[in-house]
Amino acid sequence: MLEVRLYLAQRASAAIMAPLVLIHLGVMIYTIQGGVDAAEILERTRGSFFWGANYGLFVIAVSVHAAIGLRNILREWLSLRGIGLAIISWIFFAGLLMAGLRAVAAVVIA
Amino acid sequence: MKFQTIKTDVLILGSGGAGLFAALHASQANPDLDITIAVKGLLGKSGCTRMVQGGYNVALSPGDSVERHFMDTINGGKWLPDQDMAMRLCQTAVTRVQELENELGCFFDRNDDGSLHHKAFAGQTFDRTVHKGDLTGIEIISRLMEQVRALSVNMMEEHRALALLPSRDGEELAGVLLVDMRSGEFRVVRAKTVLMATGGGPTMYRYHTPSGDKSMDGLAMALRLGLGLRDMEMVQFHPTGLLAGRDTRMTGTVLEEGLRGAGGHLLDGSGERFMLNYDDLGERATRDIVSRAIYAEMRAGRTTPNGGVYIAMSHLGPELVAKKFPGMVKRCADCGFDLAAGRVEVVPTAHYFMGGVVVTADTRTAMPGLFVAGEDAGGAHGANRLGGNGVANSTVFGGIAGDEMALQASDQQHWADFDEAFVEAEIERSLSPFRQAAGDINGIRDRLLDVMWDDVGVLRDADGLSRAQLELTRLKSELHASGLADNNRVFNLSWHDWLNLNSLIEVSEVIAGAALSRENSRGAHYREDYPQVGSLEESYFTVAQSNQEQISVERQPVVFSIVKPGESLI
Amino acid sequence: MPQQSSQTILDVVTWIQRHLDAGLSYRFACRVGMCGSCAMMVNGIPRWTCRTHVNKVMRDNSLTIEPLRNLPLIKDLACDMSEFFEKWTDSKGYFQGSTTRHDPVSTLSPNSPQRRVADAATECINCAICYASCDVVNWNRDYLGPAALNRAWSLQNDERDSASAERLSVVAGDAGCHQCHSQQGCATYCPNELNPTASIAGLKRMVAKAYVRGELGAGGKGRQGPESDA
Amino acid sequence: MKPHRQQPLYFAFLLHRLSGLGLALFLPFHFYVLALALEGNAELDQFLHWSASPLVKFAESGLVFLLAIHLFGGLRLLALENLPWSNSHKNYAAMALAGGFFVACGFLLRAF
Ligand SMILES: Cc1cc2nc3c(=O)[nH]c(=O)nc-3n(C[C@H](O)[C@H](O)[C@H](O)COP(=O)(O)OP(=O)(O)OC[C@H]3O[C@@H](n4cnc5c(N)ncnc54)[C@H](O)[C@@H]3O)c2cc1C
Ligand code: HEM
Ligand code: SF4
Ligand code: F3S
Ligand code: FES
Repeated sequence: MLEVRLYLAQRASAAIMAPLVLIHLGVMIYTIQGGVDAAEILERTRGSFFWGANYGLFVIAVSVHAAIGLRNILREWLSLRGIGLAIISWIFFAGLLMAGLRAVAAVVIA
Repeated sequence: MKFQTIKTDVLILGSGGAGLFAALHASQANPDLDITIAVKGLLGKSGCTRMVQGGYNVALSPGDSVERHFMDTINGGKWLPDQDMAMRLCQTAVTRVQELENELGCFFDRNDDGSLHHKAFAGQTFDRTVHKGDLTGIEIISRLMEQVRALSVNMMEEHRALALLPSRDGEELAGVLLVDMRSGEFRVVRAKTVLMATGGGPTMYRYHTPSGDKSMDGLAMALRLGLGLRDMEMVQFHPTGLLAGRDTRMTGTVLEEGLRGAGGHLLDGSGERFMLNYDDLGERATRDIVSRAIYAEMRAGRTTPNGGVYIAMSHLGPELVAKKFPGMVKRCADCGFDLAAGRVEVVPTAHYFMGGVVVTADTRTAMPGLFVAGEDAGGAHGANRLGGNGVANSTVFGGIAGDEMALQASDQQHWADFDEAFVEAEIERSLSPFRQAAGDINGIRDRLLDVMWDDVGVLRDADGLSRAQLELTRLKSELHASGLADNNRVFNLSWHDWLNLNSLIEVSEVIAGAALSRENSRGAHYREDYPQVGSLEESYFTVAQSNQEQISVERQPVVFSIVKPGESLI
Repeated sequence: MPQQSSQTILDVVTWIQRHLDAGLSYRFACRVGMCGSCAMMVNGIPRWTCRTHVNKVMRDNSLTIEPLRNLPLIKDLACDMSEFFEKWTDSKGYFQGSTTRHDPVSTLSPNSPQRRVADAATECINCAICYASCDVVNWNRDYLGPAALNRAWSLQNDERDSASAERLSVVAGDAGCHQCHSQQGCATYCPNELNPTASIAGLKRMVAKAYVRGELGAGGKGRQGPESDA
Repeated sequence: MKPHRQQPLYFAFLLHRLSGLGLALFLPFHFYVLALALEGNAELDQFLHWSASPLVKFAESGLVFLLAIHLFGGLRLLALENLPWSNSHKNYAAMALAGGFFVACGFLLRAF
């Protein structure tokens, strides 16, 4: 059953990310011209519920998604199994989630 | 020589339709039985049941009847079939097809309204052949194989049966000597009951259809045990085998009957149609007539580069041919031929062996404990097997054998003792090629294929048959003086080639002997010196037996237990 | 080695056994593409050797013939196919009906969408070519593999079968359909042009639906991955 | 590479995996940089300044490429798994790759 859950979580997170990433890519290409500076970015994002939700959701989804993806790779390419595999995947998930949420906080809240 | 001994309740040799059905039924009848299947190839992947294309005869469609199926079988077999067996075949085919569908999960082709589709097959007065496209055998054997692999039976794959072992007192069967082909080790399996379902297979002819693992081992073993073999002259030839040169295993494989039915033309080497010179139906005449006509053309030298004739379909329109026979077109293309637009060389090819061990309708033999079913058993088809009755035969009687063996093995308390010296002698016999200097096995094989094709083939006469007997005797002693170029017993195919040849030559001698003994022409057996059918009322079948290396053939009158010539059940 | 106009890889192997190396081990039976016994790696690609013409695969006048990948070797060119078939059984790749031999054959339209799906996946000759072409099989020795899952999918669409819930929980197990990454070697090389990728995708959908509805059994008795709970 | 892997859809698989891996390794770094904003705009600006160098821009468009092909490839897989079967997956895989190039080039062009 574990694999079913992981599979569904990975596909669901992928489906969530798809539009977010499309937006992100669009915005990036749009804003990059002439260089970006911090103020510009932060002006757009600070205090914006839209961007907060957007990035927040992305961070959660990507942490789930990438941790599961990495788990598959570690298992298949490095033959990691059992508890070791679980620990690494969870650490990656938690690390990514924390770093991500911190970044969101940085660009949205402060 | 050391050998391992194993004990089991039910031992089955072969995993075609007969072997697998026996395992399934024995296990269903008594799940506590210890069942072992030993097979020369992989379980379910060897043998001819897989190769069935056309389909399965069964009287299931409205308007058809078991009696009609029976009458077609008797007429097709030229009144030689054992009528009790034929009746059992036609009756049980009905339950067997329902079993295949409902319990095993086969799904045969349907009409649009969801009812079973029945197609026409040559020699039958009703459309009664159920099928799955033109790959019926794959459907049947795959479903069977899945079921059997899911049972807890012992599988001895790539184990070749070498000898049937009588009990010390010779009153019953004690077991079977086998060699594990993968390791070269010998094993004796002691069993309360043994089914021999190794599937005959006339692969001693230059051109033949059966799978490469079939080499008449079963009949050779039965012969050595002293059992009677009936109808041994009856070798069915399929008129259109692919001809692609001597050095390819594709040569001899079947090109579908439907090609002729759909209007394909047979052309001699110069491109002329010839079938109308032999029969008003032309290419649509029955298998035996077309085979004889092609054989006659070949003998007259009007042949293609490889020595056969052509089949041409292109006049029907290449697109149509490609659409109607995709499997055949693809298969020919894989071999480098364009069936749809070009010509393909064909030749009659040995297809099926009607002869076999004398058995009762419940698969028992003269040796208590030994059961025989499928192509190894003689009697159900007489002089000719109807297309579609082959797989019916193996699945019907395989199942019956399973039921019977379960009954006997459940009751029987003892395992008979075998004779160690007998086993030692059989092992020695099989190892003899390792003691000889390397010989020309390929040359012996070639000569066997040629002599059987030329002199014991589609057209026969006394001179040719006697010539063949002499050559077969020579070949036998040459083989026995020939050794192998590789002395490792592990998965040594050359050793098994040697053993195959040994079985084939032994059975070929019987075929030639029986053919010489039948002085008339019936079904698959055609004597140019005795072209008459002979009196139906006085029909006889041949029974061959081996006594001290001598083959004797006697004639026994056919018992018309259900219908007499001139009568009919319908 | 003499070249002939009609010559398959199996013929080449046979010729070598008959003329050069009498001890050479390989396997075949039907010689016409029906038994699936003769598969080998030909120039690195898994193929049915009895139906592969030499001209089609010859590169620079040379051929490399090796035993099938992903299966234990017995000797030379012959592999042990046991695990392939054990997985077939483990994935409940066999029919369980609800009627018997004493009942009439079911009346079922051959044209219903479900029947077509079941039929499309049925002409498998268990040659293990797909199994050899799939890297996941190599990376995860428990993976049931394309052929077994393809069979399971066919059965899941057979309305006469009565074991679909059980089978679904097995193929949803840790060695089941979710291990497939759609590499599609199976569908690319299957000599019968079957499409295990599509079958496995179908199973994934079916499992997802059952999971969402809470209908998925607890994994059945089938193969468990090495880390059933991580 | 082993011959059995030399078929378009295996390449698609490999590309998807490697791009996913690349993204997964890059993402923590990306988050770190953004978090610099917490320490004040100056640091972030410093970084963004550094990232204005052509080399870095080039590398970044590589990442955009990875993201784009992973996105399109992922959409292909979602379609494969959830929509009725299509026989055009080789084309879709090629389109995903082309789309990735397209987006990355767009990024690169605008970046300079
Ligand atoms: C190309 C072709 C097409 C056919 N088409 C049709 C058709 O359309 N309709 C029809 O009704 N019939 C058809 N037949 C005939 C039909 O296939 C056979 O009648 C039937 O399958 C025989 O079944 P069996 O179980 O007796 O033997 P098989 O299925 O041949 O099985 C024999 C088994 O015995 C094993 N074996 C052999 N020797 C040994 C040994 N020494 N030790 C252990 N095991 C051994 C083999 O490996 C194999 O597993 C066709 C035959 C061929 C060749
Ligand atoms: C943009 C939307 C995305 C979509 C639609 C998407 C889709 C997918 C899909 C369907 C898979 C499964 C492949 C398989 O197992 O067969 C996958 C795997 C993976 N994804 Fe994503 N993904 C997206 C974004 C990301 C991002 C941003 C990352 C990294 C941070 C990422 C990292 C991975 C990794 C590492 C894998 C594992 C690859 C493998 O197992 O082969 N993905 N992705
Ligand atoms: S799915 Fe195709 S490749 Fe795989 S075992 Fe079946 S026939 Fe062979
Ligand atoms: S090759 Fe393997 S990864 Fe899936 S699509 Fe086929 S089973
Ligand atoms: S020998 Fe049977 S498939 Fe090749």
